[in-house]
Amino acid sequence: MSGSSTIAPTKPSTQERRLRLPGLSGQLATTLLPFIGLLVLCLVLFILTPNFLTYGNLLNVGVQASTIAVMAFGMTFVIVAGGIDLSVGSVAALSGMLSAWMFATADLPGWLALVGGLLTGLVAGAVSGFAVAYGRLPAFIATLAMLSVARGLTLVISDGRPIRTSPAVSWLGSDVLGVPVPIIVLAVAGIVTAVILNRTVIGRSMYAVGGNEEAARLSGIPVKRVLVTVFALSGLFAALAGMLIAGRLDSAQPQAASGYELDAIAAVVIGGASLSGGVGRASGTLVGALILAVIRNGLNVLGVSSFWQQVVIGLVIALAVFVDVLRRRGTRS
Amino acid sequence: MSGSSTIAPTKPSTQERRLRLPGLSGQLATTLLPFIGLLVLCLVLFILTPNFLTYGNLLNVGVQASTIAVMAFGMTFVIVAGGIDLSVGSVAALSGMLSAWMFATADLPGWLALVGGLLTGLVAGAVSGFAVAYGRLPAFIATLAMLSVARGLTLVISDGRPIRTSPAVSWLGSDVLGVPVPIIVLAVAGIVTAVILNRTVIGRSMYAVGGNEEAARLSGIPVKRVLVTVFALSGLFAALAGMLIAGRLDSAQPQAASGYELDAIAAVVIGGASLSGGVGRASGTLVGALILAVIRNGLNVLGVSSFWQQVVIGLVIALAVFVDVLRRRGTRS
Amino acid sequence: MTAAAPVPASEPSRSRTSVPAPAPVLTLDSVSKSFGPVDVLKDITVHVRPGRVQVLLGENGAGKSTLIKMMSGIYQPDGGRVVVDGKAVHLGSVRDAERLGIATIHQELNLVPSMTVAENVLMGRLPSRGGFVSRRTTRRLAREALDRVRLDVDLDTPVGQLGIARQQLVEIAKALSLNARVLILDEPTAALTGSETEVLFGVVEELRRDDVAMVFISHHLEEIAAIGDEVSVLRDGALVAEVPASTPEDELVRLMVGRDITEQYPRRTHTPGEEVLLDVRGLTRTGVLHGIDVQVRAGEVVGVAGLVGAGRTELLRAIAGADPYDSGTVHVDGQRLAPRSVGSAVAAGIGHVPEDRKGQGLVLDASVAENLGYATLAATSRAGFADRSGQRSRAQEVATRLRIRMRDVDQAARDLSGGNQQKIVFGRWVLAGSRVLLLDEPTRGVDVGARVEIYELINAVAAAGGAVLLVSSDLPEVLGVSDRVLVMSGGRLTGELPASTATQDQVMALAVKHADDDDHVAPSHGPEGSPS
Amino acid sequence: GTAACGRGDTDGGGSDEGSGKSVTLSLSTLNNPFFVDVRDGAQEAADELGIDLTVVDAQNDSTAQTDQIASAVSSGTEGLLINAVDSDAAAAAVAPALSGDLPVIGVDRTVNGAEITSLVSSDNVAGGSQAADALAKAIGEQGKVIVLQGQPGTSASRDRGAGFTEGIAAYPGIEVVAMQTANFDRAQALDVATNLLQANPDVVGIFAENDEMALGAIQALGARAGDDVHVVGFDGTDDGLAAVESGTLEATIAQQPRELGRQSVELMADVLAGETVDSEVPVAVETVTKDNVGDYQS
Ligand SMILES: Nc1ncnc2c1ncn2[C@@H]1O[C@H](COP(=O)(O)OP(=O)(O)OP(=O)(O)O)[C@@H](O)[C@H]1O
Ligand SMILES: Nc1ncnc2c1ncn2[C@@H]1O[C@H](COP(=O)(O)OP(=O)(O)OP(=O)(O)O)[C@@H](O)[C@H]1O
Ligand SMILES: [Mg+2]
Ligand SMILES: [Mg+2]
Repeated sequence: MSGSSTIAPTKPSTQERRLRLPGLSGQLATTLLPFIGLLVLCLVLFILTPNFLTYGNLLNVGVQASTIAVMAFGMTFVIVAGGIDLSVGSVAALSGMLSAWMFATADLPGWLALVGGLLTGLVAGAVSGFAVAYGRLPAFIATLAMLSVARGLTLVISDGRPIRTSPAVSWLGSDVLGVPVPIIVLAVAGIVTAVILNRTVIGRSMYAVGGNEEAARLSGIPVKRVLVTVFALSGLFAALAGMLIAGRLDSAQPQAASGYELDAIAAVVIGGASLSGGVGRASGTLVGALILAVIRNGLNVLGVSSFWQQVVIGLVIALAVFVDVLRRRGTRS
Repeated sequence: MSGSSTIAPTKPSTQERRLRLPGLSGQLATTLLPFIGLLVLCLVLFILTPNFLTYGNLLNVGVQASTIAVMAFGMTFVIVAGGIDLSVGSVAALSGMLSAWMFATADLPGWLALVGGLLTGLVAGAVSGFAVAYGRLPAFIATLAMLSVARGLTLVISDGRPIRTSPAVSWLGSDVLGVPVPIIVLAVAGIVTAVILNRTVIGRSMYAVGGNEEAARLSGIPVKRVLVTVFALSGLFAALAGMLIAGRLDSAQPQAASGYELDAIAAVVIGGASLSGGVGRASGTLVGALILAVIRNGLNVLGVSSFWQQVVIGLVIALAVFVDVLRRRGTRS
Repeated sequence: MTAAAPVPASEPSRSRTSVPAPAPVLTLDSVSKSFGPVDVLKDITVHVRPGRVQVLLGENGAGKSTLIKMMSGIYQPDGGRVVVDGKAVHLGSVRDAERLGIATIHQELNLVPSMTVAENVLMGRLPSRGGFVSRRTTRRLAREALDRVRLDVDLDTPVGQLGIARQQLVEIAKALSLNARVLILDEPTAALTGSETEVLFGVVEELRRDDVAMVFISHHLEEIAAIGDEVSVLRDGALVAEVPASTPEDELVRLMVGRDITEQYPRRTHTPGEEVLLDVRGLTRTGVLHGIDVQVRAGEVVGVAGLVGAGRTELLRAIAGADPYDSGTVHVDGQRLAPRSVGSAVAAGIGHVPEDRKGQGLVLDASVAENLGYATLAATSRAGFADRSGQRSRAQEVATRLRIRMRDVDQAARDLSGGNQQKIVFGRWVLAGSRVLLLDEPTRGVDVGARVEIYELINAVAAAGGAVLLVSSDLPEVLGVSDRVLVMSGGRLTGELPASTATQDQVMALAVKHADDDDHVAPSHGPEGSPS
Repeated sequence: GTAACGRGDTDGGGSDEGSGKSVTLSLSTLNNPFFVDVRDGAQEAADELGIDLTVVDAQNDSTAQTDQIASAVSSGTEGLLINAVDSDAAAAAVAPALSGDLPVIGVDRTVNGAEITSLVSSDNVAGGSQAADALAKAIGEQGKVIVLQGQPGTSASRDRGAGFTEGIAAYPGIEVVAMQTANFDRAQALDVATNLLQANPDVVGIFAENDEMALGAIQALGARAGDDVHVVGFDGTDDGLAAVESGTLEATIAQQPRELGRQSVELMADVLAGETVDSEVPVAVETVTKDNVGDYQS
């Protein structure tokens, strides 16, 4: 490199410098604005019914968001890596049920039943992941099959009846120093998700795999291992959500969490992730899950008829994402 | 530049020629082999229970496949164009219900109620399409919102109760010359789908949009119009499926077809389509829907317990797609 | 560019600049364009005249593609006017431009991989009656268009199964079949070898005779003299000069980069060692590769030449672990690599620049820094945590070294110009400090100045005892950079030449040899297979 | 907040003991005409008594029910009527109401493991047993029967199924040849019944765990319904009663859902007025056949 030294290294020109500022505020927007949307939603509800903004009701919303949020955190890994996981609801039910069964029928100690339940989810997720990574099944099919299998096994184990959970699981439904444990679990799960996605090698690899699988593979990223990991994580988080449900109800239900998969995916997408992979954040997912919980809670508190509730929920979901779309278009141009 | 061409123009080498043969037989395989898989499934069921392969039962399977198949045909358009439609089950219910309401409450003539129901689906689909094409909503979100809205409206209209259908709709549940009308509808819908996808300009545009939206746009294909069309078609086909359900039951049910969206998508994917768009065939979708119906019918006929049925269905879906994956890998290398 | 390209010298009979310039069909009148706060183009006027080839020249990121996108209706100018036939027009969409007879071959391929060649050629314009596609007319029109570029492939082949070069030809055929008055060619030759380039230029001459107006962009300066008429030189989004195409290359380079480039192919001072660093033996993949032996010594640069479809890409991919192979071995520094494992290849020090930067090289939504750092993500981590600040500063360093033109390393790769994207893919392995580079068309779309940078880097790797296997369709490049040249044809090695003495004719002779001799394909037969 | 109720017809509304109080009715689902009837009965009574009734629908999800009740309590409801999605899981759901000293009345299903004020219910297990008797009688205590099960894992399916199995065991001549789920859904019942009849052509009786599935089975049977094959349903919905009248449905076990809803609200009004009430209020479960169907149709 001799002759080239006459060339001055590329320096940012002034116009390029100017760019950096809006760039920063753009990033700010990505994280802040959906949150502002959430605040507006809360404000509207507060004006409509003062009962909404009470400490007690906000705790309610937090608790009610916790299940979907925890599932959605797990789903974020999968969606960032370009997949989808339809089995989270069923896996949550299976984990909760197997944990209760370990305690009630297999007489394991309570904490072991809790760990066993979590492992169940991890294994179920890893199985889906193997089917996707090594069996080359589309994620939609692999996890749809797991949805069916996990729900079936839940029914087989329980013989269709609820089973009482272990004290360790029930504890997840209680309060600690006035704060409901589900909210604490929610917070911890969110932080763990954010750290994994942002800071770890496997997390950054998820974005690469979701963004362009072939480019990731050719760069030496172990794509298959990443895929198995994301589904295993999703299963683990689903199991944790299953424990929360069982803990809050003091019993594992055979039909627990059915249909939750669509809510979890919706939370992730409302939070700004793209189903084509490579994009998504833990904070966005949290906001998405909170928006869903606030809508549900708000409609209950407002006393909207349950038939109309479904109509309104659909409209608000569409609106929330539409606002996000507008915002992005705004920051881009 | 005449004499300068010392170098021969690009020619395909023999290896490329050789490649073409498997290419042709590969196409044969794409249409034939899943069908063979279906035949094997039928044979297994026949060995397990002779009741399976009776004329009457095969008609049953056909009728039972018709609802999902018709929805799945509509879904094929959407998936080929790179989208997904979660609302088909709800739109089917809404169309059936609104049609019944038009007849029972608004006193419209029966055939008009039938047409009205179909238009309902078309409009609902077009609304989703507009949201996707012009509102830039992800298809998953737009149709998830429509799922919720359409189901809510169905409940509002019906007040949660079944409504009797018009005679024109009920006719869809009857037989013509010993052949059940649903099977005739299934066949016609399949042919229409195949013709649209293979022969028409809009059909070919769907493949282009699903295969590479940017390239389609730069080639002057009206991408937005194509997107609205595929969702409108999906809504129309869903409405037709809704009429079939209502016709067979002589009544429109508020909970009709809930959860069918996953079955319809599964049928399309089992039939060889890719959720990332650009790939899919009407014949594949038919086979996918038949495989699902045969599994369900077979498990009933075999008397498998309700709990285990779900486990088996999940495994068979995974297996069916896995065989397809293996086959493709086989023809490629 | 001193080496002669396989391009005919300009024919004396051509009109060129001898007659007064005809009135322009299309004019960009003082246009400017910005993305957000960045002014990409500033007050530029360009005329496109019938029967003339207007060349746009500039470094990577100078704004050439952005400029032509305003002619084809993809972008609308923020300031200034688009004038067609003397009237100011608004080109709101691709359709608008097509209606006015403006066709574009874009820098990036715009094909649908899953659809057939025929449908891709006529995409958006499938001949139809009553909404039904007329298949016979489709096939006929597609065949005609493909014949013009002498591309002889089965009309029913999915385009995704063709190599990049043939896809480029399909793209060209597609634009030609529009029978446009104005044809815009954005780096159409970047992915082509000399022979296809020649065919393309033949077509350009025909179009010139038919008074078609053309815009041409290329980083191969010798092509400008070969077919261009006038040259507009862009620098940093501003028009710095308008000169005739006959301007000497040195002068063009000076106008473009603002300095002289003395040596197009910088020579190395050291000689390769004896130790074989990359040792490939008997590599075979049924139908694709046939018993390939390649040895690259430490400090050596080996070029691989061949026609499109010779299997060069397949060879590199097999060595890099990207594709499986049926038999044979790959050793790096005496250590055998596991087949079909990119991970073990990267760990052994292999760096592979794939031929398709968008499809195989880049995560477009990720930042420049992320893209540069993928190969070192795991190696630089601690306890599973990525070394983000370290990665970022290393990426910054490499980006500066490669003169990647961007806002900052956090900009999304998608927003960079084509040549700068190519530099990212190369830079990944610079950052990783790879000892064995497998380069598949590493300078495609890269400007003259930056190309020298890449050659310097190749030399630096070799000087540090590395080994480089270079596939390029740019023959002067292969001859100018390599120590020796291997020639492939039909998946076999057909010969080896020392680069210092080899001529392009010798290489081409070897490149067509095998196909003619062993493959039982009559070379000069007309369109094979597909009737009608 | 002003509670906008599902039915906007709050026309009358006499001033009675519970007047002006706001009460929440948490239903397991409204996607089933039975519970729509419960709601209608409750709404009627509320309108008459001037009670501000808010109806929430848990969509058969215990967790959603827990969430909705928590929301209702924090928004200031004064009394809770709960139709539990699942009896065992409902204790947690009613906990916030009980800790706020609100009266809690179970509707149709009990709440296990919590001290609720009262329970207005009909006995599903007994109903299942009655269904067995009705079916046995119709087929002459002889022959093969099939059972269409509700959604696996729901208490209604469990209790009715258990009652039927228990009841049918008393008839040694009857054999249950198949039990399959149709998820309480009419369309699914049509398919499943068709398939089961294909596998077991000599079936003479069908018990469906709700009327919707019974009607689906009747559709599958076509002309054979009520003739060669006798069907017994459960719930006594409008469509079910109509089918009984026309003879295609042999019998249905009528729970009088309107009555359930009405009595629950009336009981709540009493509680809110400070009266003491019985801890269990039974609502008659009747076997409705062609003979007495007239008494049940509105
Ligand atoms: N959509 C966009 N958003 C932001 N910046 C963009 C966008 N498109 C182009 N740019 C910027 O505009 C500048 C000009 O890009 P353009 O593609 O026109 O360059 P080019 O001259 O064609 O370069 P090359 O020779 O590499 O193809 C680049 O700096 C690029 O980063
Ligand atoms: N999946 C595939 N199916 C069918 N043909 C293929 C496939 N992959 C590659 N080929 C063919 O194999 C041949 C070798 O590939 P390729 O063209 O990439 O070789 P190359 O020598 O690297 O040429 P270039 O890079 O100049 O295009 C090509 O003709 C290509 O069309
Ligand atoms: Mg460019
Ligand atoms: Mg190549």
